[in-house]
Amino acid sequence: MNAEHLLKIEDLDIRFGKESAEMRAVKKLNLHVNRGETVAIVGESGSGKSVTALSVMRLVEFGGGQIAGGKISFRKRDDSVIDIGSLGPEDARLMRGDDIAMIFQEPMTSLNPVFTIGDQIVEAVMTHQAKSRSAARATALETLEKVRIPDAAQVMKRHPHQLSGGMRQRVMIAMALSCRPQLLIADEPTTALDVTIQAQILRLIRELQDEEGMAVLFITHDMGVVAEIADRVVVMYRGEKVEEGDVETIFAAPQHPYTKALLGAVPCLGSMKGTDSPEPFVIPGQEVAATEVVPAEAIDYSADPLLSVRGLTTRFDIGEGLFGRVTKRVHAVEHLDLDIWPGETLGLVGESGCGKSTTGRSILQLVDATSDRLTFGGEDMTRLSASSLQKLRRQVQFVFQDPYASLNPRLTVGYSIAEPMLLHGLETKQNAFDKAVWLLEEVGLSADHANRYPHAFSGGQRQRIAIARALGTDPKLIIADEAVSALDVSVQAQVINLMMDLQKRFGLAYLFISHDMAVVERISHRVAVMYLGQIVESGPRRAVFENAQHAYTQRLMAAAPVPDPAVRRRDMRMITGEVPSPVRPIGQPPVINTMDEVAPGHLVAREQARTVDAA
Amino acid sequence: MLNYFLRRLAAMVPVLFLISIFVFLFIHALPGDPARLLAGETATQAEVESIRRALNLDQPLIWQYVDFVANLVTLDLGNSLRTGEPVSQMIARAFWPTFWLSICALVWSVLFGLVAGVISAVRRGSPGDHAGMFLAVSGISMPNFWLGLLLMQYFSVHLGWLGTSGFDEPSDLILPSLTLGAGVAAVMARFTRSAVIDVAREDFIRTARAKGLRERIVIWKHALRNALIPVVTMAGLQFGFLLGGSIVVEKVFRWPGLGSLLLDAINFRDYAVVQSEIMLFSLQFLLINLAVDMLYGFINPAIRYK
Amino acid sequence: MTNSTDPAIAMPTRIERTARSPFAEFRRRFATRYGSMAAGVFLLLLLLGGVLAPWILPFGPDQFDYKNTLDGPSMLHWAGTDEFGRDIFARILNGAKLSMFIGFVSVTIGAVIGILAGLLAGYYGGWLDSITMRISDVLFAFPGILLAIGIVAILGAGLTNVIIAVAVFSVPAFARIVRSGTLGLKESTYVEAARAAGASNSIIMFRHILPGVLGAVIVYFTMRIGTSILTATSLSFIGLGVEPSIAEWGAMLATGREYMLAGEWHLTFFPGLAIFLTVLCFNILGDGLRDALDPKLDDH
Amino acid sequence: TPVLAEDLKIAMDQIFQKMDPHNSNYNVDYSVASGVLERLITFDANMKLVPQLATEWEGSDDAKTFTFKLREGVTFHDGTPFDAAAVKANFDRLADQSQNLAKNSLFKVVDTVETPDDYTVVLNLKEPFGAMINTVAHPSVVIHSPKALEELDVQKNPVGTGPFIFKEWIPGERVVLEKNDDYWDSEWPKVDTVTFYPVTESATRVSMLLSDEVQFVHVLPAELSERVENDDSAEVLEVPGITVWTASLNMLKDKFKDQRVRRAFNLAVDQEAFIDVVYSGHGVVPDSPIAPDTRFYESQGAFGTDLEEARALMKEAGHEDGFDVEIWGINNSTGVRMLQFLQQQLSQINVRAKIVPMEGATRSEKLFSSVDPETAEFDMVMGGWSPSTGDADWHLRPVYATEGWVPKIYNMAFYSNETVDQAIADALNTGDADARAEAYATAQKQIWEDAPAVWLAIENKMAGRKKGLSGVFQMPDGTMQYAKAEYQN
Ligand SMILES: Nc1ncnc2c1ncn2[C@@H]1O[C@H](COP(=O)(O)OP(=O)(O)OP(=O)(O)O)[C@@H](O)[C@H]1O
Ligand SMILES: Nc1ncnc2c1ncn2[C@@H]1O[C@H](COP(=O)(O)OP(=O)(O)OP(=O)(O)O)[C@@H](O)[C@H]1O
Ligand SMILES: [Mg+2]
Ligand SMILES: [Mg+2]
Repeated sequence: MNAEHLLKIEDLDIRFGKESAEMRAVKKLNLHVNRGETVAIVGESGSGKSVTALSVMRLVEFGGGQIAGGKISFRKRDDSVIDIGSLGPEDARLMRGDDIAMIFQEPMTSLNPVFTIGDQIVEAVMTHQAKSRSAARATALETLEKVRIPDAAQVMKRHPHQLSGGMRQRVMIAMALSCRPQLLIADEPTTALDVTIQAQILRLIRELQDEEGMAVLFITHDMGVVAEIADRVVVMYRGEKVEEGDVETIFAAPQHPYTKALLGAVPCLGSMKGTDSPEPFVIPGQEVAATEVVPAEAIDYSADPLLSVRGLTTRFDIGEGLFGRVTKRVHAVEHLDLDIWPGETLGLVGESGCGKSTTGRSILQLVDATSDRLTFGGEDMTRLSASSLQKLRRQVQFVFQDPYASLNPRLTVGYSIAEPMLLHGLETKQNAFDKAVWLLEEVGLSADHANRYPHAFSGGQRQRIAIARALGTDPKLIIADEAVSALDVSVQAQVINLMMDLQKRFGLAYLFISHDMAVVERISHRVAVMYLGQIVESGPRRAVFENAQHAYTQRLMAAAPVPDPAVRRRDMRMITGEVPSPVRPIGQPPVINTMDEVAPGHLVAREQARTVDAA
Repeated sequence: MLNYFLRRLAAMVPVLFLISIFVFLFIHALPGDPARLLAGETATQAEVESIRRALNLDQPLIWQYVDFVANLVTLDLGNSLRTGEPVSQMIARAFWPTFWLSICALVWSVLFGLVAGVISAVRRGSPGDHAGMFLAVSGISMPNFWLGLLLMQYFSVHLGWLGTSGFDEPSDLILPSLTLGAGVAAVMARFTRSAVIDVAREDFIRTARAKGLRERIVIWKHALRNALIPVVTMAGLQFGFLLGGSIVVEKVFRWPGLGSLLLDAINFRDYAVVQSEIMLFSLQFLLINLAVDMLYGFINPAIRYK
Repeated sequence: MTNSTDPAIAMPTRIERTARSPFAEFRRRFATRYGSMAAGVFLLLLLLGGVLAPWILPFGPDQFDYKNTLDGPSMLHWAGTDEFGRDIFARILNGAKLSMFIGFVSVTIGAVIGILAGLLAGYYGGWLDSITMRISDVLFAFPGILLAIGIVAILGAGLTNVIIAVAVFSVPAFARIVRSGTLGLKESTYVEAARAAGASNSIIMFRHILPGVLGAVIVYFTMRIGTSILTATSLSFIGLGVEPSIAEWGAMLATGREYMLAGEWHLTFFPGLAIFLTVLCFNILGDGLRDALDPKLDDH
Repeated sequence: TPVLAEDLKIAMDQIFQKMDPHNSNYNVDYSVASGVLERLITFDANMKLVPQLATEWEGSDDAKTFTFKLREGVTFHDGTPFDAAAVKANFDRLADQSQNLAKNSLFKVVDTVETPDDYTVVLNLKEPFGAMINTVAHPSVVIHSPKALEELDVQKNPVGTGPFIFKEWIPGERVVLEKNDDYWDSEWPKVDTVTFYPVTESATRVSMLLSDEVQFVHVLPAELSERVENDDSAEVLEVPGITVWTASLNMLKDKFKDQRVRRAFNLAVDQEAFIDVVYSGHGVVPDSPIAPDTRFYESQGAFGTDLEEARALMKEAGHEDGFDVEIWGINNSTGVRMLQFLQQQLSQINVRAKIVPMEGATRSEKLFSSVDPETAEFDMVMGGWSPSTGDADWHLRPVYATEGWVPKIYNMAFYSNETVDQAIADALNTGDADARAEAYATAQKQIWEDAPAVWLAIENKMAGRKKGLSGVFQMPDGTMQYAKAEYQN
């Protein structure tokens, strides 16, 4: 092994399943990471990126996989080289967390639901560093603050289910970073983060690299992030490495057709400048098919909206003490107004933890929420009987931010997809199963996958399963919560095109929750920007993107990564200071924004004094 | 939560009241005449009648019920029909032996069951796992008296290490609690095993490993804590049972506890004692189950009570 | 609104490969658990042996022989004879039907009712929960022996009545177990997802929550079978013997107990062994079912 | 050999109910009390009358007046002197119906109690009662200290004249007695304390004996006797009992109105086998309605077993194909064994028996409380009777006289025969032993002839005892004595 090599993977083979039904997830993979270097692995969803990472951690065997061949070498701090593949369980354990730490792809299910956030991080710190409990607490708190968790001290006392997706992801990041490893494996670490925080995290990682010479193996599908952070790029496709090179070379002169396709599909913020309506992605090789779509109908904004929300408010109590006396409240959604017309896509963007998912869940009445008005297709949803509400849910489907947790682990994905159709009696059993398979294929999976269980899929595959499920019942509105965040851009393009195609043909409406500004720009008719539970800016996409008025919107635009290694913004300022939090003591509700109409349909919240905000 | 707790406490009063009616009716519907039983099979009818008068059993049922409730409310509980002793005194005397016995049985069996269950879960399919199953099944299919007598024959009669029976010193607890706990341990072990297997493959266990935690901690802290709900449920159930006193074990080991007291009281249709004991059991159950329910919320914070 | 009977997102062609229903999946997965299948076969054979016993054994279960009472095991009497000189092996085999019936049927009745009650209580919470759980508290608090006396006194000392008693007593335990699992699972995201997809409460309870708690139920179920076969034993221990002449394992154990100290171990040993093997097989079978319900275990 | 303590510990088979035998029907209570509270007359090991607090006694010829000469120089444990007044207080108490005492029935015939001098007591009866001496010897007819009767609750605090002083009673756990240093018979007692434990589980009782936690086990089930015998340090005591086990045949039912059927039943049942199965061979085949050790017993010759004749009799009676019967029994293990045995034996004469073991309380209600002779459901009932007075009267009258029909006493066959009733009455009308013997002989003969029950067995009374201990033994009536307990070292 070369002296600079920190990690070297040679001819790695990874398999799943019994001999009879074996699945080769990774084939003959070669890879190395140097000290202090950042290597990005990009690749098709399901191509074996996560599995590779897990085998470096020696965790793949706990998930039913096995390292079937090849060698993984790692240089320890004392310069000795170990063969990870042949470590005994105890040595493997000592290596984990200390030498190599990992941020898992699915933050929602990766935190232990019964322990507080604080305990889980403190535990990680104390395992490898000889620190007292209180010192470890301090470290944990510090790291949490670094990843910009609002009200970190208080969040330490909370349990995972009380955090938003992005917050959990940041907790995972904090946990990995607090170990101060030599090699950090980050598996899609920013899928649930809005771009401002994402930038912050990337910055933080870079700082640690500079300070401690930490190397990073960065798995992502976001070419903007790759361009921003990577030194070298490895491209994986169907379990194999198909290309490797400097980040500049890869971006400038991709060789493999897949790499080319990948870069061709990268959405780019600002590419829609000057257009009013959304457009599908141009997929290399499928240009004809993609452009030959039904021309989009103009949305009739004079008609009644499909979904109309006024004054939606959702708050969570936070209990403390032995009997959980409520002392504070999360104002997750405060007086939110929304309209969605048939056939329209409303992009909902906003800071992580600002209440986007909660908005979706409140609309579907999955959480206790209050509202002045909540109508769907003219019907008052709050007044519906349980059974009518249930029928109505056929027309509103929800793609959860966390696809893994939202799939019943005991049902095959084929059945999970067929289930909503069966529930509403839309299809006969056989037809529903057939249609499930068809939908799977539509989202880029294969019929074989229908009889597998959720745990046997990659993150991106699960996301597509969740989308397929939502499409099954012929809904009128789909609330897609970060539904494509874990997909590599080529698959993402394919899935989004499918969604847009369906929209055009059948007048589907989407509430598209996402942090990926480029994607939002591409597909939205209108955009709403959320901050601390309230809408701060909303209006036609073009107006908001090209003429952002609110300070937060502007920050978002600026922070979006650019998929071009040439324009790295290494100098971007770290945001410091108090992180605004939606948690407030009881009896101190936040001030409700006043909206000004700056242009037709373009509403902007009057800026509040910062002091009010922080109160 | 506090609210929920207080509401549950308050709800116990009507529940106990209903139980009192139910118990009263049930007991009086049972065939059997306390006067006759006290007199004995070879007594003459005249003897029986005189006993009946002495015990006020010739009064209308409704008055007997009113008496019973009045006694409950004043916590006086009345006197035993059989011995004339105050029931509260009899129960107070029998309570502690049973209490200690149940605590001992519960503690060893739950600890043992947990450990055995976790180990079998971790080594699923290994010879150790099979041995665990073997033991557990033996534990459950061995009647208490059988195990009890076996232990007594070996440790008391053959080796002479322990007293056979009775409760005079702490060491007397050993054999009965072993006997009593065997079935509980078996169920706990199987239960824990199943629950741990359920969580062992969760993502957050992988996270725990990724932190480099010792396997011990991964399993005993992260997995077990998540698996604890069914286990605590079971332990609560068993504890409730045990506190009622096991008639079989108490009989074999001549244990001066609630189980023996109940058996005698039932055999003699000693209404006052039976009723009071059942009220006590009900109260214990209500309290234990409340405690278990509250524990759920602590074990898994996602469980909410409104 | 468009006509919703006409599926909008239509499938172009029929697909060749298709998805399987959960039940078909479960069957497929169970079929690979050979140990459990073997245990199941053993139980069936035992049952069959019980049915055929009168034809294949030289002794009947009620054949008295006062010349050969309390004989130890021999070539002629494989498991020895009891105090009436009856062949214990014949009694065990003849009693198989009955004992397995008591064990299985009573627990099944209890389990079914308990599962229903526990699901409803855990899922809906509120007053339904309070009422169900308080009823189960009462049932629990009520000493089994009292109920047994009541049932036996009112309905007679029949077998069915024992079954009823055992069933009634297993209800609360099942209810609590199911309820506790339900409380946790109903907060899970996939249940929320099912609700969002428009699943009715009953679908959520039975398809999404129940399989998740079934593991614990199966474990308790298989253990409880042992307890319930022993019911007759404990009943006669406290002086509530039921249908004494019938060959039933629990009752055999109970009578054998009188002779245990006197060294006539075979009277209790063999019925005990039969119970042990049966419970063991049920447990192995149960483990197979449990594992088949847990797809994550597939790859081992 | 283990060193035996000077403490005596005894395991009894039932829990104790009352410390006052006047108000108890249970043998355990009598047994425990026997060392504390003494009677005027008591029984020796063979149920023969021997003096205790009375030195002499005699009955008038008309069996209406009974005179007792009392022992002098005796004091109660509380210092009260024992004299005629004390005896009178006790006898009056027993005879007083308003006290609702369980054993009031024994003294119902008493009219007045006279005390001509300090050491003489005279009982005047309302009507002749030839069995009065044995009644006074009944284990329940003890003499409490009159002071205690007035001041204490004797149910819990017995004060008597016996060799042991009552110390404490923890119900369900134990009764402790202490040596009485001032006992009137200065040779006794020879142990310092006596502790009684109620141990209902027989295997536990035996284990306690084997591990030397107790030195005497009262009521040793026959199955376990072998275990005790095989132990070097313990021995089995066995005496013939006076409890006669029967299956009464409900003579109000048509099928049992025919004497041939009742005889056939007796002939069909193999009593030897019954004793083997139920009592592991420790018993005697009855050859009279009462047991050999009961006073005035007269052998009638056992029925023997003769299936051929039994079948012939059934055929004669028109029941060649048998009939259905319902047999009620007791649901303890012995009872259940009896039932099963009977069921099988009767099947040999084509009688199909449904056996119904009953829980004690249920049985007592169905059989002794609410039963109406005309509508009684049972065809046969298992039961055992032991005359604690040791006199034929207290066996024949409750079980075979018309006045004994359940629910009144214990005649579960609803047997009613003038000759028998008359003979029993005659025997009571005289105090002359010979005359009584003659009357009872007539009664026994007639009853045996009529066969209102299937006589099954007289079980031997067994007990386990540590070797080296003497003076503790069980009595044929099921009680035990320990006043002369002594260790031989
Ligand atoms: N437990 C398992 N059993 C069987 N197959 C599995 C299992 N886990 C993963 N796979 C398969 O292995 C392949 C690689 O999965 P992996 O998670 O590494 O993909 P990925 O590259 O991380 O994709 P994504 O970008 O979507 O996260 C996928 O096709 C997946 O279906
Ligand atoms: N069950 C809960 N109990 C308490 N607080 C909660 C709960 N669920 C969500 N929250 C809080 O509500 C706020 C909004 O959460 P939400 O999940 O809606 O954020 P989000 O906008 O979807 O964020 P992200 O982009 O990170 O997913 C967060 O501060 C979160 O901590
Ligand atoms: Mg992945
Ligand atoms: Mg979210």
